[in-house]
Amino acid sequence: MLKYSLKRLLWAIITLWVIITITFIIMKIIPGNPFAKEGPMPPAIYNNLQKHYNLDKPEIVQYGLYLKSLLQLDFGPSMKSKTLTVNDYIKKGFPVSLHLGLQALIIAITFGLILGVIAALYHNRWPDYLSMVIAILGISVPSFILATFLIQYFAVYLKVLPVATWKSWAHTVLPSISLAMLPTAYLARLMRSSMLEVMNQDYMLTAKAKGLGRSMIIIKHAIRNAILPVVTVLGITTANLVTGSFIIEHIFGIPGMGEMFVKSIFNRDYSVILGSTVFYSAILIFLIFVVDVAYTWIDPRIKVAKENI
Amino acid sequence: MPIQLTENNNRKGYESKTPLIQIKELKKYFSIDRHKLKAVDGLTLDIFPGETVGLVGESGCGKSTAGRTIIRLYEPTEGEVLYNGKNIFSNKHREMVKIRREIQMIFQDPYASLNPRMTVEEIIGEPFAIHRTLSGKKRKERIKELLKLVGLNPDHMSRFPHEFSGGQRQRIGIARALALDPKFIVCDEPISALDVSIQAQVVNLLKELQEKMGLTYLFIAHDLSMVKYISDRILVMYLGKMVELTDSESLYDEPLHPYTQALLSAVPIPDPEVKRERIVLKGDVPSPIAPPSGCVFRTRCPVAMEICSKVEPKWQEVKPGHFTACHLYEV
Amino acid sequence: QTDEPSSSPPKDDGEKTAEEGKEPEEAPAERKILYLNNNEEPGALHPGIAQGTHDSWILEHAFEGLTKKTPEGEIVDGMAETWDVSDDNLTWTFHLKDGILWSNGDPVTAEDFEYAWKYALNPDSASDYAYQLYYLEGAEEYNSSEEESKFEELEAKVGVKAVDEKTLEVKLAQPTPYFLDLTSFYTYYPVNKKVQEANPDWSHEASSYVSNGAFKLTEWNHKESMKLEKNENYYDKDKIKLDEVQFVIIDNEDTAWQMYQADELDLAYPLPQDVQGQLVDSGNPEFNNGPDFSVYYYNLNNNVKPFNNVKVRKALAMAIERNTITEHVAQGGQKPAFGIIPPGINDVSGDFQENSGDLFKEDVEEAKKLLAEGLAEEGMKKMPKFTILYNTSDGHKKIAEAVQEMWRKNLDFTVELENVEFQVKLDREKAGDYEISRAGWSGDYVDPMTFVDLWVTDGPFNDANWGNPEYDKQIEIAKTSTDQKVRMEAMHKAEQILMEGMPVVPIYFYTKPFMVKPHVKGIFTPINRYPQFIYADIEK
Amino acid sequence: MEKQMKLTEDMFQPVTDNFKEAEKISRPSISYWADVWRRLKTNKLAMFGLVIIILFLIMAIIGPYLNGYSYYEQDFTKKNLKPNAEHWFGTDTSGRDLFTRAWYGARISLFIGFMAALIDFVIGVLYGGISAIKGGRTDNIMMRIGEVLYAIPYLLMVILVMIAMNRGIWPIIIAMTITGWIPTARLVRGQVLQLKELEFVHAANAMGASISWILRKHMIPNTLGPILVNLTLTVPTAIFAEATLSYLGLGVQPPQASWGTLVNDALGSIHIGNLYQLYIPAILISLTMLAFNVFGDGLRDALDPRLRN
Amino acid sequence: MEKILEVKDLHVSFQTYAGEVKAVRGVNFDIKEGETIGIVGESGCGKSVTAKSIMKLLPNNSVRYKQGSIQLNGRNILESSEKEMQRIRGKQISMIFQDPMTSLNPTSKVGNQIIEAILRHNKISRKEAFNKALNMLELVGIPQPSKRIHQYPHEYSGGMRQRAMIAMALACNPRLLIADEPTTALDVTIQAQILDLMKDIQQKTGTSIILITHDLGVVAEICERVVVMYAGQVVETATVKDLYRKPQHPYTEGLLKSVPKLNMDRKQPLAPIIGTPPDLIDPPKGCPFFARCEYAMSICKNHSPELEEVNPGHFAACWLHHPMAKKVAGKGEANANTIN
Ligand SMILES: Nc1ncnc2c1ncn2[C@@H]1O[C@H](COP(=O)(O)OP(=O)(O)OP(=O)(O)O)[C@@H](O)[C@H]1O
Ligand SMILES: Nc1ncnc2c1ncn2[C@@H]1O[C@H](COP(=O)(O)OP(=O)(O)OP(=O)(O)O)[C@@H](O)[C@H]1O
Ligand SMILES: [Mg+2]
Ligand SMILES: [Mg+2]
Repeated sequence: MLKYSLKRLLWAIITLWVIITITFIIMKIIPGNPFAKEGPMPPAIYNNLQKHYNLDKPEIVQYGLYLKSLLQLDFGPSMKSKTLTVNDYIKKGFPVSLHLGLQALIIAITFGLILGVIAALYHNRWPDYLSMVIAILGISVPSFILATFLIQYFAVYLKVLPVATWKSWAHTVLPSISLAMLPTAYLARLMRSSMLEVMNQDYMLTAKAKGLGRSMIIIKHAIRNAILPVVTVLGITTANLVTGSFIIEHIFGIPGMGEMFVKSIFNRDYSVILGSTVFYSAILIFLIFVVDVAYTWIDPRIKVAKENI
Repeated sequence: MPIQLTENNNRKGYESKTPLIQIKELKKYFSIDRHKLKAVDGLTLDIFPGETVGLVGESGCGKSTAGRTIIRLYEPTEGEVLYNGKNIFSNKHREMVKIRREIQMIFQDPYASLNPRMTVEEIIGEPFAIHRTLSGKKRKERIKELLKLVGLNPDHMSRFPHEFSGGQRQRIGIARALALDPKFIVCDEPISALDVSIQAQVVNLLKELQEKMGLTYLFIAHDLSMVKYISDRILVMYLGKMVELTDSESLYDEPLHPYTQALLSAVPIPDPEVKRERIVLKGDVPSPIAPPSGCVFRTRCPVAMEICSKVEPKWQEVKPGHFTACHLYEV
Repeated sequence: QTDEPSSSPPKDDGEKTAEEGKEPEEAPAERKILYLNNNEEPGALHPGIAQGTHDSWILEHAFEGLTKKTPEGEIVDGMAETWDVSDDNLTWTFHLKDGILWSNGDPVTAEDFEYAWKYALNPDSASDYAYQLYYLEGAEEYNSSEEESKFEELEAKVGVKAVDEKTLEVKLAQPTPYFLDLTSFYTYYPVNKKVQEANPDWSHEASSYVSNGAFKLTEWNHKESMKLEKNENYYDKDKIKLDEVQFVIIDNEDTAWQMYQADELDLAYPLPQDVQGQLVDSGNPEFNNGPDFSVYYYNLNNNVKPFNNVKVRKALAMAIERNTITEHVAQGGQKPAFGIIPPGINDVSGDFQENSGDLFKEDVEEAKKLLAEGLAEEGMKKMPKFTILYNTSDGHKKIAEAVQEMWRKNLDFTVELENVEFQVKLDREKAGDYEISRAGWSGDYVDPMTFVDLWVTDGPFNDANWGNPEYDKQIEIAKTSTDQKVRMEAMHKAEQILMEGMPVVPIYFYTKPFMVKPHVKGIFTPINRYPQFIYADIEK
Repeated sequence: MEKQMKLTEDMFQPVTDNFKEAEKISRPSISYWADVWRRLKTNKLAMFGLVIIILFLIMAIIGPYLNGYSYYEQDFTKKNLKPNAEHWFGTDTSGRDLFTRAWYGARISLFIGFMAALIDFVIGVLYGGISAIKGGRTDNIMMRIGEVLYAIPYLLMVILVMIAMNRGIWPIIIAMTITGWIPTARLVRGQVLQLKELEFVHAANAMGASISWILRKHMIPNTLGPILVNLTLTVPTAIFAEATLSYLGLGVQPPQASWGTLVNDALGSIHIGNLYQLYIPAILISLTMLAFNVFGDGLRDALDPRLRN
Repeated sequence: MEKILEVKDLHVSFQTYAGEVKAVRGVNFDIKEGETIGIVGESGCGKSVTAKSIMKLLPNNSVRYKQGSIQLNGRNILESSEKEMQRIRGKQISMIFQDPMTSLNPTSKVGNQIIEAILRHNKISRKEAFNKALNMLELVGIPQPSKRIHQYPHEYSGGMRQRAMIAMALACNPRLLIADEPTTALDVTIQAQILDLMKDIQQKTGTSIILITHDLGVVAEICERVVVMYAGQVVETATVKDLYRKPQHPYTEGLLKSVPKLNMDRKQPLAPIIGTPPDLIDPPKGCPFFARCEYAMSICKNHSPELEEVNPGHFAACWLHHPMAKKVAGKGEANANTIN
């Protein structure tokens, strides 16, 4: 296990490096400049800014400097904010996004699984259709609409919840729901199909033959076997959720990290682009690793070492 | 340990003929979690034209692996297989495709080996399509012929495998194997999945075809009564190793190896009044990842001796044309 | 203490909403709190390196320059009690007030000003707005120096000097009639030298923040919220009624508007476009709409055929129905622009813009004729394919769509639209890689010069790549003369020349529509600033 | 009843022609696809989905011409009209006819949806299939590449594509598929890894079939079930991705309309009460989602051999 | 001895697209306490359906119990509710499924799967259940049970898995054990072990066993009575000895003949039964074996024979046993003689 983890770590570093390099190249190819500004920009000002952020150096040097500071876990300064460094962005934003993401994840897993299981149990009967309609609604309303509607109804009209910002638990309710909707629906669909698969397995019949009740069979035998694809998907989903969603954070004024991913790109804030990419990739790679380990835990037949993807 | 060879394990009376297939020291290891699983560990055998060699052994002892490696579905770990004197493993892809016309395989599970989403016509026509030999009307004619040959109604060409019974499916598989006029067919448990009456149908068919077309079979099974019936010679394997080889009569009349003896005694006889003394083997087949030291069978052998755990028995010709690897027969 | 997680505010906020948003009454001494929204996390709350509205709105309330503006827009004494100007209008001497203190109790000295201005000009500071100080002697040389070895020498030559604690002497490179206006701009604010030297990052957190204005920053949860509290050290503190100003940082007009509706905010600005449209005609007493010192226009790239042809340019300008755009698309009560200088600047007599009048007319028939002629002159049969470049935003998109449709209807050609990110648009404009681009300009100081300056030949913001020697001459006159009459006349002329050449197509003059709760009094809107709350009060 | 039957001697005469009936297969012969179609037909919900999809496709073609308005003509005197006899879906904030725009939008959205799905399908199947069949090192590296691609900021790549290709529908489709094929490829790979060990694939190998032959003739038909379901999810997902890109300003260029831009443009209507502007495209999107999902579910069931008899 | 289970005229059908699959069409048999009976027949003849009907484990949405009854201790199982069935399953009747690979839950430890069954039917603590499970594993001859009990199914070999299945089935001392092809997936040496084990356990616990198989050898080894099924019907029942000595139905005879004897001449072809069983969607009106029968008579085509006692305790459903058939045969062709 240890050896395996080390091997994975090595791969992770290589993968990260490739990701950084490609991102760096793309970033430099696309037009746009972090310092462009509406209004007069005398050359002196522009030069000073370039120099200040090392952008006057050849690109290969910039790349080297960046890698070097990365090795010291320093993501560098933001080119848009003179106050916060990229590390500050992450330090400040990640706990918030993590909180929101986990809350959404809990909602998504709970409801997704319940809906999926119910749908499979009542395959092609009304609970199946009902769960499908709920899931479809989840998928078919884009989160920016859903969020706006939720605010309008619960905060502006009913005034039972605050509109936006991130202050108390009440503030987290609407964004969590908006964020959870899509993964809930997705997990529900996924769970349904894998449950249908599992329900046809021979060992379900064995369990029934033992005289177990329906709910016992489902809890003890079906779910664990059906959850594997869900877990696979959860790796990427979790990575996406805990690193924040731009749209949700934008609408709810949440000081998370999602904004940084999108805005930095629009602003051509190079160090933030790279920083968020590295951070996201690291989390993604880590979670994929966790998923692989979880596989062995869920299904003892799967050997960690075989699953080296 | 190199296996002691006596004339390449040949059957008496065959010495003068040229073998169609010569298997030499064939080994196939799988690596699992950095362990070596020795699925086939040293197989040496000549197969002569027109002969049927039976390959028996418990489940998991490496029969299928042997069969598949011989036709190069797997790349071997070691050893060679000569087909008409040429090592097939050194062939390039192009030459291999040519050889694949002459060597065919019939698979264990008649349903699994037929693509459920192809019609019978497509399935039997697939070899022609891959090798671009026949096409259009001619192909259709040939498919019809083949269907008739294996006793199926040519009108059923446009049907799907799931519309056939088990025996019929196995016949489709046989028809496919025969499509390119092969010389050698590996039959990997072609009857195990079938029930008795259909087994008999298929075996009859195979024998009939052999007579008509001079086919050579490697017949893999674990049902000894059927193997005995169809084979000229029988090779018994245990845990990847050769255990005993002789012609089928002598194997049944005087099995030498304790494993063979147990195997034979375990075959249930469909006659309640014949009560045979059964040798029930203790324990399970050891894991091929960590085979026992010395003789691999010793952990279950009713007559194991001290030496068995230390020294691997030699492969030797105990009687003319009757080979075995057991310390009981070592001089 | 600002690093503390936001555990205390949530409570009262939660209750606030529960109480239908009435301002918290449980505050012991009836603290007067104003709830506001700043669109974005300030990039820097340091006067020297601040870079935009989101920073300046806070700075304007936390700092005070040598001068300040009254609600009526007059420039009055700020930190400086009095000032003298030399005859050649080049040397200004400011005398600071007595008893002016930093929020940490330090006295504000002339040195703090000198230090602050030189800090901004230091190339190492990489200040975006350092050019605002280029009016000083030697400032541009210092700021544009590339050799670090020369910094000290150049710095010494910059025309600002603390003669003593209370006296600041400023030498200008050339006479600048609107210099006094500039001294109220944030780049000219002082910085506490002691604090800065002890902790260069003092402006990063509220805990170390020191300012000299009416309010002090007491809480800054980055990207989340900010709190300003009344600065008890402020010399004019009696005029300050508010105890506290709480900012949330929300970059979404829709959400901000919803918060306003849910009584979580006292002031909503900017408003969603559709909402503006409804409010403009609604007579809602909470609705305010002040003038804005900005113009919305389209750049025509004069280097690209057929926009090099003045007739084509004019035709394009004349075929736009500005009323439709302001009434139905922008919907903020904006004023159609037939010139480039927005209303709100005093001429010698009256308003500059009013005196200019409409410098051209909308006339579809004429436009058609001009277009045909222009194209013929350029040897073209019809309008070639071209694109309007605009930065991604719904508002710009809708206007571009309307313009596209008007040109299609009136001039019978189809223009394409292309939106890109702001940074890209700016880059492409600079590189001349566009045909038509949307642009806007907000005056830095209240003088027509801040607008007409833009189109001098090869000027740094002349993205239209237009040039006219006569125009340049008028600008030169206006820049060097100290006689307001001469200056204004020159600038009127310049504007006429500009509209004659039509390198840019003005669309409208911005307004500043915002909503304020009725219990908030005393908000005022200087023409080139966000709504100011320095003298605001809450009356319930 | 046999007891009462009158038995005669000649009834006990031996017969010999009885064997003729031996090989008779009395089950009606029905081909795989006919069977799939038959099962699909009995699934009312799936048929409902199919009908909607077809209906929308037809409307996308003819809808924009039905009431004589164009999708771009603005008439500010008629802005924000509720649905009426003149304007069946009302007008938007610029006085454009929403019925025409909605179906014009359907054209773009559905095109994007179908094309994105198709491209995902082709690349995903090829990539995943080859990766799985080749196995070993090739597989490892191919999957890593996918991982890297997935981790590179999506928006950055979108922007890169838009720059490389100018704006238009194709860049959007490519932007959508640039990472969209990765999940499909992973799915196909998983399936093929399983199938690869099936006997009929070995059989084809034993006959000397090439990789492309095996992929074409054996893998694809047998993974079609999950792939098709995945595809039916991809279509609506792509429609949404376009909506989100529109939200970020990277969607189709005005005055063209897609459902995404329509929703986006109407977002402000939530404050001023012309909600129909939002509802109409939202309902169209939801219906499409629903249609594809129920159809996908039906197809899944119809293709699942275990559910067939 | 007391009959513990009596299946009377059982008809089971499945609703499918092609129509109704009449999988079981009037099956009668019974089993006494401590008895082992075998059900044999070709693939698809309805053996598993019969067995699953006894447990009521057939898929609810397509199965139809058309007719007949299954009496367990005098109670008709077919009329029991699902709740009652849950109490019967595992406790009164246990079942071992064909494929040990897929019949154990791969993600649950073997021990837990057995304990679960015990806890379901006994009011005992988990600790006691654990010990019981340990005992059971030991009983079925799993070496080192205290270690094995914590392992997952995939860590067991095929034979051990099947034994674990047996342990699970026997854990609650059921009065009846249904073993549906328990050794088909195993090779002969393991099969021999399992069969020995089953015999052994029956001796110890007195459980009745229904053994379903198509391997006549297996039946011969351990059964006392045999039920031969063909196309959803019972065509013959007898004691093992009688059946193998004197099969009274051409189908049984065919089955026996198609097995090669170890001492058989290799030149001589095997004697399979020609053709395949009829499709149960549209079963023939007459004797279902008619189309494959060597001795077919005209009556067989349209009239189905009844199961009748041919010899004491030996029942067969074949027109050949009708007095008239013997008469006809006696007159001329002698083909009917062969059967006796
Ligand atoms: N592709 C593979 N990878 C790893 N191990 C394998 C592979 N194929 C077979 N083995 C292992 O090799 C050994 C021999 O397997 P093989 O299939 O040849 O047995 P067999 O004699 O054909 O058994 P059966 O009678 O059950 O078909 C077994 O332990 C099996 O688990
Ligand atoms: N769920 C089902 N739906 C429809 N038909 C079914 C179902 N289960 C079984 N059948 C049909 O019922 C008939 C009897 O099946 P059964 O499983 O009892 O056969 P079996 O005698 O156990 O055969 P095998 O030896 O292959 O296990 C077959 O024709 C089968 O196709
Ligand atoms: Mg095998
Ligand atoms: Mg069965």
